[in-house]
Amino acid sequence: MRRAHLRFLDVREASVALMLVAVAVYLSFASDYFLAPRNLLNVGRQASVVGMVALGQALVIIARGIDLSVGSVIGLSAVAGAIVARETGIDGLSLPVAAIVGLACGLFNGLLYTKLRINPFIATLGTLSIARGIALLLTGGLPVPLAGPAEFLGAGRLGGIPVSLIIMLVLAAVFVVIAGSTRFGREVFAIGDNPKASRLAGIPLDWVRLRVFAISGMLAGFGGIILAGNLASADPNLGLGYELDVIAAVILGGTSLSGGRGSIPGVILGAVLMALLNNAFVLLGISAYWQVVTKGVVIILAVGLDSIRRDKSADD
Amino acid sequence: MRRAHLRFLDVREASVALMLVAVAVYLSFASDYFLAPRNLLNVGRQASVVGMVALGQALVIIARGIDLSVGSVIGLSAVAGAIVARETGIDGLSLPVAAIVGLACGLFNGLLYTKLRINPFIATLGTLSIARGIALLLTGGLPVPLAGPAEFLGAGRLGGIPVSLIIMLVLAAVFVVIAGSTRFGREVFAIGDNPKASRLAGIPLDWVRLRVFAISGMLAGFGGIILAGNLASADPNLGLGYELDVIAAVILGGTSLSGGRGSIPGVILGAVLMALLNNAFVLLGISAYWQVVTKGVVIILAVGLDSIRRDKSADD
Amino acid sequence: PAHAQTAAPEGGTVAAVANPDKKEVRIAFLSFQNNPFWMPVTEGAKAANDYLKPLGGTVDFVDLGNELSAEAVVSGIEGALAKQYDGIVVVPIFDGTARIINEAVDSGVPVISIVAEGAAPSKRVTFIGQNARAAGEQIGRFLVDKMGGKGTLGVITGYFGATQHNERMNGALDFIKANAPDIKILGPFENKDKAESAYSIVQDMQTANPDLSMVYVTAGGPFGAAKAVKDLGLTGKVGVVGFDHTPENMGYLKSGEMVGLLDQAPRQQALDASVMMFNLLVADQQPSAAVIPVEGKLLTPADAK
Amino acid sequence: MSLLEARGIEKGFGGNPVLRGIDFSVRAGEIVGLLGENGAGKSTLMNILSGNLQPDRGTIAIAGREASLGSAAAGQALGIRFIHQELSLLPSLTVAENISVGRLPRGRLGLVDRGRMRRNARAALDTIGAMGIDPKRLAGSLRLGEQQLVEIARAVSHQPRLLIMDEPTSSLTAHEVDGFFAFVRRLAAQGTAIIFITHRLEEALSLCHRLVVLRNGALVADRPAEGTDRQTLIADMTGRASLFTYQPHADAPGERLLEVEAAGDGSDLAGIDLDLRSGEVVGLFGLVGAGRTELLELIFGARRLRTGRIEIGGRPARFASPADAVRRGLALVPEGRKVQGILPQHDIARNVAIANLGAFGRFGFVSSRRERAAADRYRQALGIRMTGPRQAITALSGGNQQKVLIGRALATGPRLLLLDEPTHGVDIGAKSDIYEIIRAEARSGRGILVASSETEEILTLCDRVAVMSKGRLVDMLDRGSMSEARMVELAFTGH
Ligand SMILES: Nc1ncnc2c1ncn2[C@@H]1O[C@H](COP(=O)(O)OP(=O)(O)OP(=O)(O)O)[C@@H](O)[C@H]1O
Ligand SMILES: Nc1ncnc2c1ncn2[C@@H]1O[C@H](COP(=O)(O)OP(=O)(O)OP(=O)(O)O)[C@@H](O)[C@H]1O
Ligand SMILES: [Mg+2]
Ligand SMILES: [Mg+2]
Repeated sequence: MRRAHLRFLDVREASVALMLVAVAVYLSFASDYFLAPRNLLNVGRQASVVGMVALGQALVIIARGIDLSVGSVIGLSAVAGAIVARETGIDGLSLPVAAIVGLACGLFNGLLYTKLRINPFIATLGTLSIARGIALLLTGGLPVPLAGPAEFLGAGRLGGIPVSLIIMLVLAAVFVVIAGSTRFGREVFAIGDNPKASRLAGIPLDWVRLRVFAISGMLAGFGGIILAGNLASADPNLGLGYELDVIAAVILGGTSLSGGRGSIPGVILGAVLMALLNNAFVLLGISAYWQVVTKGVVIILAVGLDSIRRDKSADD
Repeated sequence: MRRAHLRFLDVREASVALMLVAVAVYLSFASDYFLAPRNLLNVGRQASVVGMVALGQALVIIARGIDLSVGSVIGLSAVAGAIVARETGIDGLSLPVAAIVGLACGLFNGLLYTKLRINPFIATLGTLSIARGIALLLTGGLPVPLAGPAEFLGAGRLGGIPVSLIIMLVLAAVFVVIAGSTRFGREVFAIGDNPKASRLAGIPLDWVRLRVFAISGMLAGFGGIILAGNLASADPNLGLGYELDVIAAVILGGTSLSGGRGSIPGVILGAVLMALLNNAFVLLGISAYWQVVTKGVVIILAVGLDSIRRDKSADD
Repeated sequence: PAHAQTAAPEGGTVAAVANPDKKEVRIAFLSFQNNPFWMPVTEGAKAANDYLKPLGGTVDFVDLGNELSAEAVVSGIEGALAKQYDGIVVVPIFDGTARIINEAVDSGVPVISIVAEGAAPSKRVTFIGQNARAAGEQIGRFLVDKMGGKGTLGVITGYFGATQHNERMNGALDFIKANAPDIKILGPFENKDKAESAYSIVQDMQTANPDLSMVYVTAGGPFGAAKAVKDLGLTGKVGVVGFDHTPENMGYLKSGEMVGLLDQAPRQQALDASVMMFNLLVADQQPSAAVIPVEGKLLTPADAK
Repeated sequence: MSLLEARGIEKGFGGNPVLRGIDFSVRAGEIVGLLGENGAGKSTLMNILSGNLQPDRGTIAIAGREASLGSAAAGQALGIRFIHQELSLLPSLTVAENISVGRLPRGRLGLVDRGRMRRNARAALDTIGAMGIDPKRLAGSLRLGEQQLVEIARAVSHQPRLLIMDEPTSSLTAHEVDGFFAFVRRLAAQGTAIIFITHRLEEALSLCHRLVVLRNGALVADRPAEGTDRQTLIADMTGRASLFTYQPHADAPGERLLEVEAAGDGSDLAGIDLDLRSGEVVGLFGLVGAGRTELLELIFGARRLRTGRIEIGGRPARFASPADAVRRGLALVPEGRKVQGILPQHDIARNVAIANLGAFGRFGFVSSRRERAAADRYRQALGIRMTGPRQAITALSGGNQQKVLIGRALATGPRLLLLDEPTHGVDIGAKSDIYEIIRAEARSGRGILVASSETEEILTLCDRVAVMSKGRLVDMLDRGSMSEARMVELAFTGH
């Protein structure tokens, strides 16, 4: 019994889960509307794109990389999908085009890293700028209207449940399997843990890394078209600054920036916590500038909560 | 001779230096105005605040940390300094107050890390939000006018040379000494290289880390009041998004995100490269969207240039 | 006569003076580029260049990039001074730009500000633009009228602490508080100019306040709010009010989610400012006033039809 | 016919020759011991034979056919497995995953077949006599010795034709060594060729068929183990005949430096009583897991003292961190030099100086010149094989890295020196040097506490020995009553 109990508290995502529960409990007393299914589903929808993109980012970070370009890839993919749909008149094309453009951006990042050995922080910072620039050039700065399946994914509901939420949950389930039970997933952890040892063990480092970045790019592309679909409009500035939210969700969820450790459910909890905060501000009508302060405090608490009981010298 | 030659190419900042020279040579042909002393000094001034703040950030990153809060600390310190100056009527107070507020923010980050063991990414992300929120609360969202010594530091010139540029250069020189020839500097590098070994060698990890964050905060505070002095106005949104520029300057300059390695002159070169790019855009009249693309390409090239000759498997 | 007037350019209100000595005049036009608002500004600058070219004036459009900040304006003006332009037209927006504007003017390069400027006074020749506070008040009046003096209004602002956004917001809110105290105000909430944030905020506001009847978006992304209204099936029950005649916004104005859109006539501002600068440089013709207000045109669904 | 035959292998790093024309071969079913001082080139030669490094000159033939081993993967494809001196497990993966990593078995739907993976791991662990290791545990939670066994299991599970092991026994217990040797003999009997690098001469003599000695990059001896004795080997390796033997010190021990009373850390350690005087060398002996490292950490402030008390030089010492301990004149050479010892991105001079920067300058400044001078001093004193003080520490052989760390500890001028397995991976010549140094330091008035798993080391070096078992100090033996049998017997107390 004691072991099982300890185990629960020891899991990496315990801290953010605790914080999530704390905020939720508080909200359910403070606001009559919080527990309404409709509101909960809204929170889920609001978390869905960040959550989706964070899944890919989590793999990247577990493999000791970082992908700063996701925000811009969201914008570029959405714009490209919408333009192709508009030009061809086939709305259905927007989805595959966005995913492919995202994939291409991810591959570009991956190649910069694996072939040119450019550190991922710089490589993806470069792509962040390039992808945004191309999105602006493609559109001349004007948003492109978007409809069809993308709008269904972004704004539609199935039995009252937002489609984008369903997609995120399905993807999360898939990623739990990928991370825990596939050769690729285990190799991602191995690489993040000790790249040298992994190479000696015969893991094709570059090939794994390339795929990790490709996946992150593709999810950003997919997330982008869903986000644009929600608004029925693909804005070249879509996703601006998303990278920080996405990385924060990953780290809040217990993934270590130094690689080799991470939790997929934690990532989703992290994304939900961030959405919940924004929801709380509106539901409770917190005054403007206090929103900003509160956000910071909650982020710190979400990770700090459990550190009080942790052994001090543990992680030196 | 051969050794010396190799050595030069091997220094960490060679790549960004090369890129800097390339851009400068190109500009001196492409624009008649580029080489005008006045323009060169402008570039120096534009690089000065990023450079200054990046010096502190470099120490943080070398010690295996990261400080995302610098942008907000710039804003909060500037605002606090300006308010105290306005309320007391003593313009001279703005500088020390800003430095102290920055220091306090840095200490706060450092304590979150060393006492509560909150990972620096999350701790400083929290502070980013909290400091910005406090800046907004203090000012009610309105910019505060600022004059006196802060304006002299930010906008003044001595013998034609911008004061802020002089300050940055002096600080850089001080940091070269700190990093290379002081006990504290050695300990920062050692901690970043191998925290466990450093602890057993008797280095007081937490005390070194605390000072590193404090310095970063103080430089951000100082940079903030200089930036505000340049604008003669302390805006609560001052420094928004600066963290990415600052971190990019550090990494462009050859500092490794995984700690233990870094170059102070490289940091300054990184900051100057970023300022040079912005100058180039204005001088050459490059359209906004192409600016964004170009910036990304130059960032990638600045780090990628030398990777072509580097050994492929070297850094696994 | 020496100062024979030509006709004002299309879309502008100021005509260029004659330039008999064929004096070459170079004007730098500094502006940002990050969303559709800036397109008519750019067009205005280009049109001014075409219009002034035969008369001996060039207007060079200098892009300050896609991130709006005081530092970008300062480096832009420093660059223009380094390139020895005769005059500068700029979108200063921020408080912190006064010093560099003064420096330019002191070194003999006149500056005209357009669109928005900081509260700190500067030596610019004139400011052409919409007074953000007045614009807010104009919207406030419209809201009070539209809501019949009661109901619930949600407020979404771009960036907390951004002067222009604050002014637009407070202009409206102060008017409403003074004239229609029964209107309940929610917020403000920050959307960082993002449509997707506006969407979520409207969703949440409506959840907590089923009686929501109007949403005011002070800066970027109002169409996200309109889309939320549409998706909630509340078209006709909840209206969105915001700024700028972008195609997106106009679409929702037509379909009814958006009920009011205030325009800033950005093309006219750009054009007039450039021509005024030309006149000033060629004939020392001073502008009519230190501040030339541009009355915004408030479009309603009726105008979109 | 030889399974592997290397001819004329030459290799240099940055112009310094490390291997000078080595001819070396190994037959199927043969166990070859490879010996030599630190930096003799053993690891480098093995890296070349396994494809990790490319020789500057020379050829390698596998089963009679010339092979070009362009990479470790190429070597592995030919059935060559190399277990490195430095451990390379993946701490956040399970033991089973570590054993299969690089070729995780796929089952239905392409997912990893966990059952099969665990069975494979179990089988591999059992083969090498490591029945006690649970394949489901995270590798990071294993002791050093257990990690080493997992690495061996991983190599073995590939069923190599040639298995190269670089000091595999350095962190195994005597018991584990026995099981492991039995396995190595079985493996050889099945036809696997084995190359075995070690610094423990007895092990080499009892296990190997043939012994090859490298000195300074050249192969100086190649003889059958039968009929070879220690002395011959030592002479081969060092060119010296006699090595350090215990010399009782003349003076009586001095003042009391360390006094530990009923100390415990609240978990593994409890009720430790220990004292140490200046001029004394006291050993800490025990089986792996006995708590020696913990005790040293407790004294050094790296672990919190929960019960009892500790006095240093007659004054109570409750250190909050090692920094406090260093200030009070303690120094520790930790076990596990790669993880807890070296600063891999720093040069030798800085690695030496880092623990006592105050001594290399004034007013918070540090003089690089004085750091380099110190490095040169210890290079002389400890016989560190290096090209210069600015050389990267990672370019040194393992044993030489260890000497640098001893230099680091000595540079703080400690009154009390704590050594945790100080000659781990150190060659016999250097070992002797280190013993000399330790004795000399003791003579100059320092107190020295040495944790060691080698009875021989304790007997050679120590004036007294404290034997530990399961977190308790079982008994303290003085010179008169110290014997291998007695120490081992005590170490098994409570087992
Ligand atoms: N990558 C490298 N760069 C430069 N020099 C190296 C490198 N690797 C090894 N050396 C040098 O080559 C020599 C032989 O090293 P090697 O590791 O083969 O020794 P070893 O016999 O295995 O010693 P030990 O018993 O200490 O492990 C040493 O002097 C070492 O400093
Ligand atoms: N990673 C670990 N996880 C769980 N228990 C551990 C771990 N490391 C050590 N222990 C336990 O701590 C105690 C002491 O271990 P340790 O190996 O450090 O002792 P030691 O006597 O110094 O042995 P040695 O130094 O020879 O390895 C033992 O009970 C051991 O099982
Ligand atoms: Mg070796
Ligand atoms: Mg031990």
